[in-house]
Amino acid sequence: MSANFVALAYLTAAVLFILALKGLSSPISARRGNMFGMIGMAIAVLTTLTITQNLIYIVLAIIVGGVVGAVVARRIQMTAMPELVAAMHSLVGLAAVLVAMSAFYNPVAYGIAPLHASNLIELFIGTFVGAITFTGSIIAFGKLSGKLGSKPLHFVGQHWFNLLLGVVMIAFGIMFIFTESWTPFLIMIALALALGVLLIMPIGGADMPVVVSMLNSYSGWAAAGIGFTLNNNMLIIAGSLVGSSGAILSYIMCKAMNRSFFNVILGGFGGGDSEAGGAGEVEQRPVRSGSADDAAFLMGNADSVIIVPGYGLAVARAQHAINEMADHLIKNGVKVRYAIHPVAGRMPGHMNVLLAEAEVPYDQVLEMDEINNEFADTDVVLVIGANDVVNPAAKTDPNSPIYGMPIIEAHKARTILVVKRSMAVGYAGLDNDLFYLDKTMMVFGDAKKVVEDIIKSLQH
Amino acid sequence: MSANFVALAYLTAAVLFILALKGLSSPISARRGNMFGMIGMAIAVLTTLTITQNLIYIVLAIIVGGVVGAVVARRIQMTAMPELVAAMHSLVGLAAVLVAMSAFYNPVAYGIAPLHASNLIELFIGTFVGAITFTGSIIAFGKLSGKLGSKPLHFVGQHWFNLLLGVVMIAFGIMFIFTESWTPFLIMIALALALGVLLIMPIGGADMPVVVSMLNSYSGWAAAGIGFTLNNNMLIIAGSLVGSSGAILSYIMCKAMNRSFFNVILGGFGGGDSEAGGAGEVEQRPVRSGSADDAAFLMGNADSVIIVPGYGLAVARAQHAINEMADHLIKNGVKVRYAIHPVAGRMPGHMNVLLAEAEVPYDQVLEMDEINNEFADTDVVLVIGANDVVNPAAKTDPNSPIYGMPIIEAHKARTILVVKRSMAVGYAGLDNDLFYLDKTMMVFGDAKKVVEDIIKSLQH
Amino acid sequence: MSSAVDPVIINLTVFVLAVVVGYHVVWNVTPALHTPLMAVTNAISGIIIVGAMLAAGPEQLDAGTVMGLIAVMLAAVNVFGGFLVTQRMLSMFKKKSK
Amino acid sequence: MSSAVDPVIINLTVFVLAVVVGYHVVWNVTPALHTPLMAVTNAISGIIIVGAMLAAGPEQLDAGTVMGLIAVMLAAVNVFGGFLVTQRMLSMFKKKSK
Ligand SMILES: NC(=O)c1ccc[n+]([C@@H]2O[C@H](COP(=O)([O-])OP(=O)(O)OC[C@H]3O[C@@H](n4cnc5c(N)ncnc54)[C@H](OP(=O)(O)O)[C@@H]3O)[C@@H](O)[C@H]2O)c1
Ligand SMILES: NC(=O)c1ccc[n+]([C@@H]2O[C@H](COP(=O)([O-])OP(=O)(O)OC[C@H]3O[C@@H](n4cnc5c(N)ncnc54)[C@H](OP(=O)(O)O)[C@@H]3O)[C@@H](O)[C@H]2O)c1
Repeated sequence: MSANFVALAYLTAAVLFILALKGLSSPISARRGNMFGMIGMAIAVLTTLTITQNLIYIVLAIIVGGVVGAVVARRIQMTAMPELVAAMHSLVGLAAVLVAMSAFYNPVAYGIAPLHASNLIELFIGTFVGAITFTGSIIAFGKLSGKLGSKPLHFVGQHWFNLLLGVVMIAFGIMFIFTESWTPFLIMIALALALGVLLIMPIGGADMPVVVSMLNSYSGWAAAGIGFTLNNNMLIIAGSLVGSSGAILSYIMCKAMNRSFFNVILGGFGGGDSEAGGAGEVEQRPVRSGSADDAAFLMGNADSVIIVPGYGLAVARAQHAINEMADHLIKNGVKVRYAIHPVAGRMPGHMNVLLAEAEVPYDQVLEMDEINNEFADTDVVLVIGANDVVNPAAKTDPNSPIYGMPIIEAHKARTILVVKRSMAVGYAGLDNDLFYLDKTMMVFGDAKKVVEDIIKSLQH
Repeated sequence: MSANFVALAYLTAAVLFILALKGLSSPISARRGNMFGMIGMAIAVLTTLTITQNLIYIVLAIIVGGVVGAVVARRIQMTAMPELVAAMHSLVGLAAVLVAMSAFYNPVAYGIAPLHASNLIELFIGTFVGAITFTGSIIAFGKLSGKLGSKPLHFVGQHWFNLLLGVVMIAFGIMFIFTESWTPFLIMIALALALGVLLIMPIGGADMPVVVSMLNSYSGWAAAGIGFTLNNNMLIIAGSLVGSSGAILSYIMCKAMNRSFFNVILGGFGGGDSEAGGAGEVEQRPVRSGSADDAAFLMGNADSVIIVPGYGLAVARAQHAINEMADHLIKNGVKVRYAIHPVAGRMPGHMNVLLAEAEVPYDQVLEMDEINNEFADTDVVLVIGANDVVNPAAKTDPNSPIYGMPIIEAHKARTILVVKRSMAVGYAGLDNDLFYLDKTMMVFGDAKKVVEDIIKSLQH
Repeated sequence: MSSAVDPVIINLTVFVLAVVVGYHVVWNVTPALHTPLMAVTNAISGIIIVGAMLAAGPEQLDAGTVMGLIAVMLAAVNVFGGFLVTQRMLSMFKKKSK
Repeated sequence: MSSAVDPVIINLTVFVLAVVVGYHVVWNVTPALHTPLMAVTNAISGIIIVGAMLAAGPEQLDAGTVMGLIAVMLAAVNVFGGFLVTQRMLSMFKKKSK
């Protein structure tokens, strides 16, 4: 096929990728958007097939990879999405490194021989970003899936050591650019792989979502970098889209946690949440606690109930139960809505996916900003497995580390029910005054168990 | 300067243009944005100067044009902005034609010799779009400034004749592409110039804003077309920005008027508004009318007043008076805000500029969507020189031509004051039920005069 | 690869992306500033001045360069007029006047 | 003119515009769909498969092509996994379930 035709096909694919992301601006257009993305990818792959040899091997490789991908996509639990995303980034990172190595091995295949200095610089950047993405994502995957301890791992002078390693890596990169030889190239890759491990190890498991998003961004920039090397606009455009997306999601998360990006990356925070329920108990102030029956009674007699789900809902896999409970309430004439904080859970949009999985209609599910000024008019708020996202200290206590973080204003409702297993703290490790209000009733227990009990009680 | 350096400078300029438009997302960043735009243009011009001869002539031409532009910019009345914009489009259109002709005359100057078929096609498109923009904008300017009658001019079979002319023009264009000679090129230009006149003549003066915006869009596409010819990315990017902007503004206007773009372009509507107050009187239903003193009394005793300005405010140049009146009311403890319909006046954002000119703080000035659900809680609405934008028929009467158009819901307020000179209709030529409500009081007279009387009355 | 690709296709790529950018940026403009938007796009469309300068560029003065010079002059009106009138308008938008 | 311009600069132009497009498009994504966004960008970053295919392309089988084939396989996991899991998630978002 002529180079022009190929370039046009690539442009079409790039536009389809843009449309894929554009579709996500609403759940209605999202599925069509995803379809555009698939078509774009199909166009890109088929077009490339027309200009390569070894068709059989390539198609075979696609089939093997494709089958693995499809099986994983079908099997994966929705609660395991962060791990999956991390695992997939590592693949892109490794692929980028392999492509760069192969381009250096045989530049003729890409029509970029002889290599210019600019090609070499691009190769260098694409390779080390890819390598860091590869090992960093593996560590992130390990921490998220519990295969590695989620505790931050520290040693003295770590940041300085990393900095040194980074400088040495760049030095070998520069040597590579001048000598065009394999030795510095491979050493540079090895150092970048080590850096990926060392950079992510000290970050606590709970901070992994920000890291995953950052690595997402890196994987995009790596693809764009390869695009520069190959003079391929489609790779540049697609890579930039992914790069922007990851960067913006990291930014949104940091913003909503009221922390700076560097604070997250420099690590040592939030490693304790997976042990919540253990040492986290903080203070011995009196709280009012009640049973599932009490909660059912209060909600059954309310005009309006707002459910505020959090990380605990995901841990307990209580999404289906909560939807069933809501159905009962709605049947009894109660107005039920869900209030979602942008960083409830451990991944942006985590709660929305879980609720969607349980077939909660998305017009019942409102973002924080849409619903925050309705709490004052609400009879009962059910906070379920959430903690930080409803902590009023963010508004009232200037000394709190989360001061300034936007929160769901559950404390304004007439009655507040809180379902969690203990008085333990959440991700941010802070006590929560909401639990001690006179109008608050704690219902202790596993979220799924409690909700099932509420349902039983509502059925009588 | 090296071609690479020039290309980089152009890229910088293009990015600065993007930032200029981005700045307009809020009044706070807008001035900085405009500064970015100026810097971008300065970079573009200075860079180009380094690669041309005839520096003295060129600088002289820039100075002459610049001085004219600066003087006009300083002198122009804010109410005359639509004319100014139209006049300036015509200049861009003519410039595009001249550039295209000169490129054909001496392709070497642009480094595009020998001309390929694709160059010729681009030249053809850039030229005829430019030519239509040129004469079309002159007609629009004439109609807007009252130098030409604003009545739509029709003759039988006009649309068919225009279509024929267009086809003939394209035929000469194709001949030009094949023969590469001046004769068909010049005939094509002449036909395009004629088309510009014939296309805009039948459109009524009141529809000119949509036309101006459409021509704005054309001028952008013309610049982008020239960019294709010259392989100049900056022209392509800047042209596309302008093209999109004009197209979107036309779309917004049509949408807010509840008319289709074709309905506007095919003409014959809204020629009568400049004669409003004449034949427009429609029905003889009883209305309640009052004096400026009555209006002053009602507003002085209100808790909250919302002012709804319209085209009549601009005609009467009453913006300063209204601000003074608002100051008096605010001093008396009345809460005063302005409600702006997206197409109030004769240009998008018309009212906002007028009010800004009168130093109304922009946080008192709210868009329709921001304020529409506050009318029910408002004591007095002062509709001043507005008509269509508060016509409840848009919500209630499925047979009305404006049915479905979003309106400012002034009719929901407790008391409605309407200031206009007569019972005449507005732009859309429709009677307005709002005027006949029991809670409405008409105050007849020129807007500025009435407001000044109200001020006098408030001072006592 | 791109070495063999016709510049038209690269131009097209830039064009498509620029239109997408324009679409998003313009929709983000607040309605209150639609009139300044018209004025500033007027100034930006004066970018045709670059084409005009290239036309006016060659040493010899002939029909081509003279047309170029006229175009430079016309475009300069737009550039200066557009930016300055925008500035004038924007300087009127104040949050608190008193 | 662009004939003399280094392709790097044209790539840079495309890159800058694409970043601006990405910025706007991603900010327009509704927060409710941020998880599908992560999944679909995962799939899109699988576009590296194109680079991998070119690496695997030359006739002779050597270290370069083998690395390319491995990369094709890895990227294919992303492409299929990413789009399919996105589709699975999106199909769960329903307006009215009953
Ligand atoms: N979404 C994101 O993108 C993201 C990314 C990074 C960080 N974060 C952070 O994550 C936090 C999210 O806030 P959140 O309110 O959703 O969660 P949270 O503050 O971490 O609180 C979750 C609560 O759920 C309870 N819980 C755990 N397992 C449970 C179970 N099986 N049944 C019932 N309750 C259970 C825990 O209390 P017990 O142990 O007493 O049960 C815990 O207090 C924020 O601090 C946010 O900054 C979010
Ligand atoms: N803004 C845009 O971009 C744009 C573009 C195209 C079309 N339009 C159309 O323009 C209309 C705008 O609505 P609008 O409510 O602002 O205006 P309108 O409906 O045209 O009404 C203006 C009213 O102002 C009165 N008036 C005129 N001169 C006056 C003076 N000196 N003192 C007091 N009153 C005076 C007129 O009544 P009297 O003669 O009785 O005084 C007239 O009824 C819409 O129909 C819209 O679709 C707008």
